Amino acid sequence: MNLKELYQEIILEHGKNPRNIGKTENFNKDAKGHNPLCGDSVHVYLKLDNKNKVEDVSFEGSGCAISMASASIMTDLVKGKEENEVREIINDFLGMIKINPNLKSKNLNDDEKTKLMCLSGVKQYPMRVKCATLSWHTLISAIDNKNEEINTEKFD
Amino acid sequence: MNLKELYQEIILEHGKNPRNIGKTENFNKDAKGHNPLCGDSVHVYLKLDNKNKVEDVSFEGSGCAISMASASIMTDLVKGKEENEVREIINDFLGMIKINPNLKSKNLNDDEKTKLMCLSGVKQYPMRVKCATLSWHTLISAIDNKNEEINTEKFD
Amino acid sequence: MNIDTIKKEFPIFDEKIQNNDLVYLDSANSSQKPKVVLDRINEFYRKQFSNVGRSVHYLAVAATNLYENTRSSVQKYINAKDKNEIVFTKGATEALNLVANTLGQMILEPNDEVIITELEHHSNYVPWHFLRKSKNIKIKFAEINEDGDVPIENIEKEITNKTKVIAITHLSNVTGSILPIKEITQLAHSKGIIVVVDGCQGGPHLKLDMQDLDCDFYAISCHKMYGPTGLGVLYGKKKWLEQLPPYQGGGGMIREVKKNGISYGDLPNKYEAGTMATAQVIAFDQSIKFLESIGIDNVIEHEKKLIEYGQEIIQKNNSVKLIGNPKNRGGVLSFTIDGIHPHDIATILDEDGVAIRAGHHCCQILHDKLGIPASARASLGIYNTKNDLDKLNDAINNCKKIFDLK
Amino acid sequence: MNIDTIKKEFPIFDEKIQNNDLVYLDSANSSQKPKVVLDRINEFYRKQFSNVGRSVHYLAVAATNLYENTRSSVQKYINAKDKNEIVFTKGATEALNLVANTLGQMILEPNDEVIITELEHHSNYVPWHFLRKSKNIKIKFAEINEDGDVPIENIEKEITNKTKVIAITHLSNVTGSILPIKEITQLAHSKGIIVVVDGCQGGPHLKLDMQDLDCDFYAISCHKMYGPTGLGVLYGKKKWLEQLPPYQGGGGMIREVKKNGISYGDLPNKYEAGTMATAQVIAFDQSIKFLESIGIDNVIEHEKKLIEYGQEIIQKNNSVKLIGNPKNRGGVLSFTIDGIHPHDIATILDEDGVAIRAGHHCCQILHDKLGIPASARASLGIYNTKNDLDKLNDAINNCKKIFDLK
Ligand SMILES: Cc1ncc(COP(=O)(O)O)c(C=O)c1O
Ligand SMILES: Cc1ncc(COP(=O)(O)O)c(C=O)c1O
Repeated sequence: MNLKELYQEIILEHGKNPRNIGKTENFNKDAKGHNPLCGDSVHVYLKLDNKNKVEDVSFEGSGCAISMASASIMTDLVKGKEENEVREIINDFLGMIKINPNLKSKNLNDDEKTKLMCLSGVKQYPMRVKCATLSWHTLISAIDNKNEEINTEKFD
Repeated sequence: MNLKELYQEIILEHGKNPRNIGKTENFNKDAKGHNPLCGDSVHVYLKLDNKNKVEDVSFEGSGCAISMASASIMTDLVKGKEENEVREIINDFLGMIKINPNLKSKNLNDDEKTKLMCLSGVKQYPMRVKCATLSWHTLISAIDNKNEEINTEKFD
Repeated sequence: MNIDTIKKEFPIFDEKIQNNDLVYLDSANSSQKPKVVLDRINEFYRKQFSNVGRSVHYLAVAATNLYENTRSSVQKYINAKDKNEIVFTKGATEALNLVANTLGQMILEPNDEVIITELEHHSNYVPWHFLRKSKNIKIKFAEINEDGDVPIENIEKEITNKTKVIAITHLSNVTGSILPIKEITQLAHSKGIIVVVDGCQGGPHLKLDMQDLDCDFYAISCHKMYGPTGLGVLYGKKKWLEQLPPYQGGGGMIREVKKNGISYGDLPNKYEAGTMATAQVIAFDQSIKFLESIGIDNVIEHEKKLIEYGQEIIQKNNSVKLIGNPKNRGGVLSFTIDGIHPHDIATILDEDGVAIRAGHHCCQILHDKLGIPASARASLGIYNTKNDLDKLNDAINNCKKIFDLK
Repeated sequence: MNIDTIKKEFPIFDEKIQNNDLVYLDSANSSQKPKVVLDRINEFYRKQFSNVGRSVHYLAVAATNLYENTRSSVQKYINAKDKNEIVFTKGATEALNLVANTLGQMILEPNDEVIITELEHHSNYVPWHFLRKSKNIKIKFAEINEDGDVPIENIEKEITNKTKVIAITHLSNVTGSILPIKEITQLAHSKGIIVVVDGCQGGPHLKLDMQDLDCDFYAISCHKMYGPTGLGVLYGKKKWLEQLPPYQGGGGMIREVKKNGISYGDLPNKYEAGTMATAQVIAFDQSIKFLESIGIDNVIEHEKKLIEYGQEIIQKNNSVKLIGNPKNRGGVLSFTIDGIHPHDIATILDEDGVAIRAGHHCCQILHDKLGIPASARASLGIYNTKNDLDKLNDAINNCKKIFDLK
């Protein structure tokens, strides 16, 4: 995938018209993330129901097309999934964006995998991987009820 | 002049048996000098008579052969000379040890010049020039009644 | 002056970067290095290497002389009165920390005021912030006007009888504004205020004349001035460097060391504790010679033409907004494109071989003031040509196409 | 291990120095550099140069990765737990200043005690002296015994309930004594005392295993470790580096900068303000690889044999007095000759191409204790041979002849 395709295929769609923007009503978990290098920032709001299923999820933030698209795709994908499924998806995505060639998760259907794989082109741009992963790390932090702000400088 | 000659010809004679060592009785001027690089230190004592002639001069100190020989030769040479003659000799020596090929002073006779020129070999060893000049700078300081300790790091 | 000949002196432009010719527009970040500098580093390590100042053997004496030669060259290049007013540091950042720290130890009292500007790089703000924390000094920000300039009135406004220091950049690394240091110094000195200049961008782009500027301190970053990394220069007036306390302690900066007390060496040793960046200092002499061989007036003229050209083509380009419109602009063009984040711009331009920087360029205060999280920045060096700026413009157009902008 | 092959990797030994083959016995001052390191510097500047960490263009990304690779190499080489425990500084002196300064800001209170030894280099005394002045801490000197060693009992004796820090050298640059850091750390930690190690001479000569030593901080001087000048490494346990305040302020070390406050970045950025010595860090990776290719055990064995040989011939030489007789001696032989000042020795030896150092070697406390103003020092590197020591001995004999000594 070349850069033009990376940007065009999906990022633009999400980057320009991101889904799930705003503050979920009655959210019961949330976390903030910040990428000091780019100035990207994101705030993820999560509403888990009493069976630990994601009833609703949304984000507020500002940043580059890659980080906004990634947050937008992520929130779409995890909606309706259970907490442990969400964790598994996050790990799968983080693995894919760093080293693995493909997604392996059983909690994603083929359509969902295709959507996510459009972010795989970011691999070739190591400085931008942090843009793509910011919202995902922030989501973990929200699930884990960690109060500290996620900072991309903290993880590699 | 090669190094062996430099050391042998005169320095050893003075370095090993320095003249004018000690504290001149009734000195009326003195100054201290220090070379932080080598740890050389010297204290010059001067007795000027009421016509500003050097009645007596001596030094105490410790250091390398070059600095001790230089102090020894210097004290020998300036004894009996007038203050302004001494200043002229010092300048001549400092000029010779840094750039001039020869001594030009009219206040030194040929014998005295030959004695001094044996230090000229130090030129080839720039790190050691400070050893050769320490006592001379200290003598100026004594004449000028400067109270601050002479430090070879201060002048080039 | 023939830029093609000059460009040939920089080996990196012989390389293909990802199959492209390199269009290097990130010199405000760090400049490329001419061959003479690299050859000098190599030759020194291969044929002459020794530590300086401490041993009396042949190599050490030779290295010490070479090291001190650079000090003299810098002195002449910036027209300092005394060779001992030149202190080598690891970078401009260390130089500014040295000044803030030692002024903090001796001169600044609680509630004293330091004026900086909204243009300042973090390196000329954080060290003063440390004193705000430790000594309770106050920091005041002279504001920019709508052109991104800091007119002298905006500095004058902030002066009170508590003002002890004005610390300002010579040339903004974002707006390119050149500040009237000479006039600011006159004003400051008439009120007994110390002037510290962040000369990181002044170094490579402006004439450096300490007697004319008359500032008290001037910090230079050698790697931005066609020199090696890991080296900076602090110019400080002798009266200050003599009276201020030392900054770092260690070998070489002492006079006498006893168990119950220590006395410090004289200038320049007092501020050069430990083994210095010997090879880098020695090679920096070649950077100075390189700049002298071109002539700073020629550098300034060349960059002025380029910047005017760049300004013109960028201003004509739809949806691209230049940041700042300073009266006097040095070799920096920062911009935003409506609807495209600067990091996306930089990544896409890079694909076409055009290397620019995106971010807040260590000037978060300025970006906050401008109401933008980041900007894209093209910055010039002596090796840049109009062709580079044309390629920049083409790459911007490609980028806009990807984002469906006209 | 074939020393001749290793020596060939150092270009300087192909040179004639004043018509002599170079007998370089000043490695404790600074080591010579192998070709791989010099080639790496050159290649990086010529083909890949960019500043690190701040731009997203191709060259910047590549440089950042190379820079961080060295951090990982150092981590592995010294067996640190975490890559972020490795901080690059401009030298060991800065590393020690960083530790003293930040401990002074946060941990040390007036009347607290810091124990150092009589063997310490000024770089591990002056920074603590600054705190004696500014914070009224006390400095205590653990004494050497007649062999020039500091037995652990001499440290234990100085410990009181006010002791907060023990700051000690791993290997004395004058007596060659190797200190039992592991045991000292065990003792110190059992009493909640922080251990800071000056590893300048440990770096090139000893096995570096932070998990085994368990010290809290360890300072390394890269130019003594076959690396470029202008670079040092500070190892610090994560718990300390995380909780201590920053040292220098500037670009790269911040998280958020507002007019009324600043928050700092995480490790390792927090301690790497401003543009770092990029090229030097990247080239230092080759120094580590070079040392790894030889194997530190082989280095130690080689130097041990040499030092035993050197000790033997020097001890046999009339009127020459070795300084110290440590149980465990690293690659340093310091000596005096009755009736010849060390500076005269060094000058005369230099005439025969034998480069040694004379002076107090930045250890004035030790020289005062020994009752001598200066000493002559021959120190070893991996490239030295028995032949070098024979030449040293011959040159000493020449020197004695000039001074009419037997
Ligand atoms: C034991 C010791 N400590 C500290 C230093 C200072 O190291 P640097 O000059 O590289 O900062 C040295 C070297 O001069 C040394 O030998
Ligand atoms: C205006 C300005 N000040 C300070 C700095 C810091 O310089 P250095 O990173 O070389 O210490 C820079 C460069 O990044 C700069 O552009």
